Amino acid sequence: MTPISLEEAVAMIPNGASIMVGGFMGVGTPARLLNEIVRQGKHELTIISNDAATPGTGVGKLFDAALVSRLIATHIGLNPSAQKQMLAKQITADLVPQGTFAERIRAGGCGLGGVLTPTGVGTLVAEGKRLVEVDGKSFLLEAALRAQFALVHAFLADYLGNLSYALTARNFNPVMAMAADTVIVTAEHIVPVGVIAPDHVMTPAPLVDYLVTNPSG
Amino acid sequence: MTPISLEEAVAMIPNGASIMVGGFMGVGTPARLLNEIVRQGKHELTIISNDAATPGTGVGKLFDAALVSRLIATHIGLNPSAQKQMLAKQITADLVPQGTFAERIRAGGCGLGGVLTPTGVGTLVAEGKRLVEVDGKSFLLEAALRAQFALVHAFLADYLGNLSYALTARNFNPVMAMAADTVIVTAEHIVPVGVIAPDHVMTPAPLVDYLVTNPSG
Amino acid sequence: MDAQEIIARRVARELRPGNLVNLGIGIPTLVANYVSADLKVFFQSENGLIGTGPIPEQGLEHPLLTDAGGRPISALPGASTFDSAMSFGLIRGGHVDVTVLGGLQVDGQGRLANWMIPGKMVPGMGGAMDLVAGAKRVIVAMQHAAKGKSKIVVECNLPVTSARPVDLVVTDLAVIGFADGKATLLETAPGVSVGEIMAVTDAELVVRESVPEMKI
Amino acid sequence: MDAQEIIARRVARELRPGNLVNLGIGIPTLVANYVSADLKVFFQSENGLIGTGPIPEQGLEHPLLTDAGGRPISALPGASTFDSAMSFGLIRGGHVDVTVLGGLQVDGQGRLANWMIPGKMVPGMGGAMDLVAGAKRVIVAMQHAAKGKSKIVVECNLPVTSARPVDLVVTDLAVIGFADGKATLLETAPGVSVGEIMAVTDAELVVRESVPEMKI
Repeated sequence: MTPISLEEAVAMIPNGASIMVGGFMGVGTPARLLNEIVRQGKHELTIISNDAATPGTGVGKLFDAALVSRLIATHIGLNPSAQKQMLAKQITADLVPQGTFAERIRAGGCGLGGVLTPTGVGTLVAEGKRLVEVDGKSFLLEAALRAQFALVHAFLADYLGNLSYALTARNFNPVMAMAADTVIVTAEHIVPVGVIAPDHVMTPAPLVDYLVTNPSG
Repeated sequence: MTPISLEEAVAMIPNGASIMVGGFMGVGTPARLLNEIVRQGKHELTIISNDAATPGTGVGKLFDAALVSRLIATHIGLNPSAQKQMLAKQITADLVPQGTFAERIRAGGCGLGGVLTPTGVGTLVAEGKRLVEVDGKSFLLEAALRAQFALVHAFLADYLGNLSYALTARNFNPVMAMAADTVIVTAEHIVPVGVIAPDHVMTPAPLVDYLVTNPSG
Repeated sequence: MDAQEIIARRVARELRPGNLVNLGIGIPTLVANYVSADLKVFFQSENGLIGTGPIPEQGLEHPLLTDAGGRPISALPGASTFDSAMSFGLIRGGHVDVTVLGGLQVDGQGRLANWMIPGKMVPGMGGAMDLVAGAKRVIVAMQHAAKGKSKIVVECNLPVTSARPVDLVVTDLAVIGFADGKATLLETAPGVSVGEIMAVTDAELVVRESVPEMKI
Repeated sequence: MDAQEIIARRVARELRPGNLVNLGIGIPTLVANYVSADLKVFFQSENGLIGTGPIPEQGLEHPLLTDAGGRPISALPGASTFDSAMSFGLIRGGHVDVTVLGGLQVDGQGRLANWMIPGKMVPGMGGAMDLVAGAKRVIVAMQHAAKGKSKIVVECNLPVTSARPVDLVVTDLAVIGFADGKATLLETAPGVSVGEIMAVTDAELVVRESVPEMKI
């Protein structure tokens, strides 16, 4: 893990990058990184995120600034601006069942070839996908999902990069921290090694590439 | 979750049952339940366990007493008695790569149709199994794994059945607690609700059917 | 008693001690108001919590403790948190005993449509498809008709949420089951006649000789 | 310096700062003895730990903190524990930078056999197949020959551990790479000639004009 400033962290991200963003309706989302992406005007992004939050919050700000060209998400109903951009075909949106979304990212991070899920069989979601029969039951083969970057928000990060999350802010952060080439983390608190007990580490340090230093003073 | 005595817990298990047993070389294994299975002489068991431990310890005692007719495991090299029974065809053994073993159990517990893994492609393990091509890469389709019973050992269990595990005693216990029709738990310590903080619960209470009461006094 | 309260009270009676229950947004959320704490039902919020409690007192909200809509909730003693892969492992793996979901349409075989209106409302399915595919029991809680049109239809013309039929539909007028693959009238709402129900039900409805009245 | 020490010291030089490393049993375990703490290498034990430390002082062992063989170990500051699905997610997902494994045979294309001798030793593969399939770099640490027979063979007659070739073989005599799909002699052990190595190597070995001596 390398400590990095907010500006340098975002400067690493090229236009057109694919980015996983942790959070669920803005809860547990790396808000400072998203703000900085807007400030630096990174554009034509592929965003992989549970939802589009709401205008003005979290990942929603990327839609306010029209920086997204492709979205993979489970639900964007609470962001009318993202919906509008989708219906106007300014962004391509793949809407994915939430459990499938979580599992596809986990598969990407765990080296699995895809996911065999009963979810979506017999629905629009199955269109164009392979059905695999196992013991007489049908499952959809859903592709593993990875990205160039994962932007992860932790509650605690220690000096080595071990992470823990709090309450419902955990959500997609741990699976995303395994499924990207470069993992950039913000944390509410950066703490000495040992503050997070070994049994309470939720993302082990070797998964973290960069930890954004907290504003000091 | 229902509290239960050791005797009654094991009495529920019929001869011929399939049983997942948590633990890794005897560490984090439900030793009291295994001892009681031997005492009650439950036999012709299908055991799903990472290893066969060593003679005289953990799941090894089931082999000492010749109670196992089928074994699904990853490694039995440290139990010569289990090896001998396998070579003499007294037990049928399916030897499974350890990551595949963990993932098959997880799939069984999470409602997935199987596992697509690169592990074992081009080896003896692939024999008789379906190969699935995804983006030009080959993956083995490994079946999801479930059992009638899971015997799980926790470090802490609270009065509702929430569990946490300590150090390397966690191993297969959390995935097994999701993959059996009936989940029976022993714990080193049974503690009031709240002692395990919400973020530190590793197996949520609704997954636990029976908690074996600790010896008192 | 208004329509929503009738539905929520009736659905609440389906929950059993110790059940793990996931409530969708809308009418399903109201069900929690009619479940006694003695029942020790566990409510799951699919964003990563078992043991959701009521909305916290003002000033006690925590920004990192919310429901799936991002609204502040509380956690009861014995609550547990987890990531999204685990949350949907619980759902897809059949560990959720009951899910209660809203509906746009349910057809004569029990198939539910509740996630999109083509060309109009395309919000994404969120967790709905996994819940219908994976929960042990699926209960739909919805108004029987909307703008005079039956929501219990012969065949869904909206995209279905799952090929799996739901187990029970509870409306302001009736309780309908699908045990043998056919819509069957199980109960009538207080003061509602079988004839009134038939009049606003498009799907073919099996009606047994005597249909009991809902207890709420 | 004995054969095992030569191998372990040479393998240790392959590890980079911050690497996540998984060591198999036997010679690979010895590698940790030659890795400076300054390198901040993380060692994983596949039974569920990152940050394994040395064997604890007598009386400080904890029965719930062991290596994959069930022997007591310690945990360094900053260690983390996890379940087996996560442990092998790390391995299969390419998060382990280097795995060092023992070998029975490695063939001319770099394929490793290290998990069974049909009819004789059938212990099960444990984590070996996942490690070879998933780690970013696979290094085999083994004696060059056993009972006078080369372990670097033309083709494995023992069942292979993975179709994926290993990256490097370090023996008491040589370092052999497989970068272009062919066994290539990269280094000779101190005082060992290329001719001596060729004499106990069954596989065809690409030998460049000048082969440097191992630094250990």
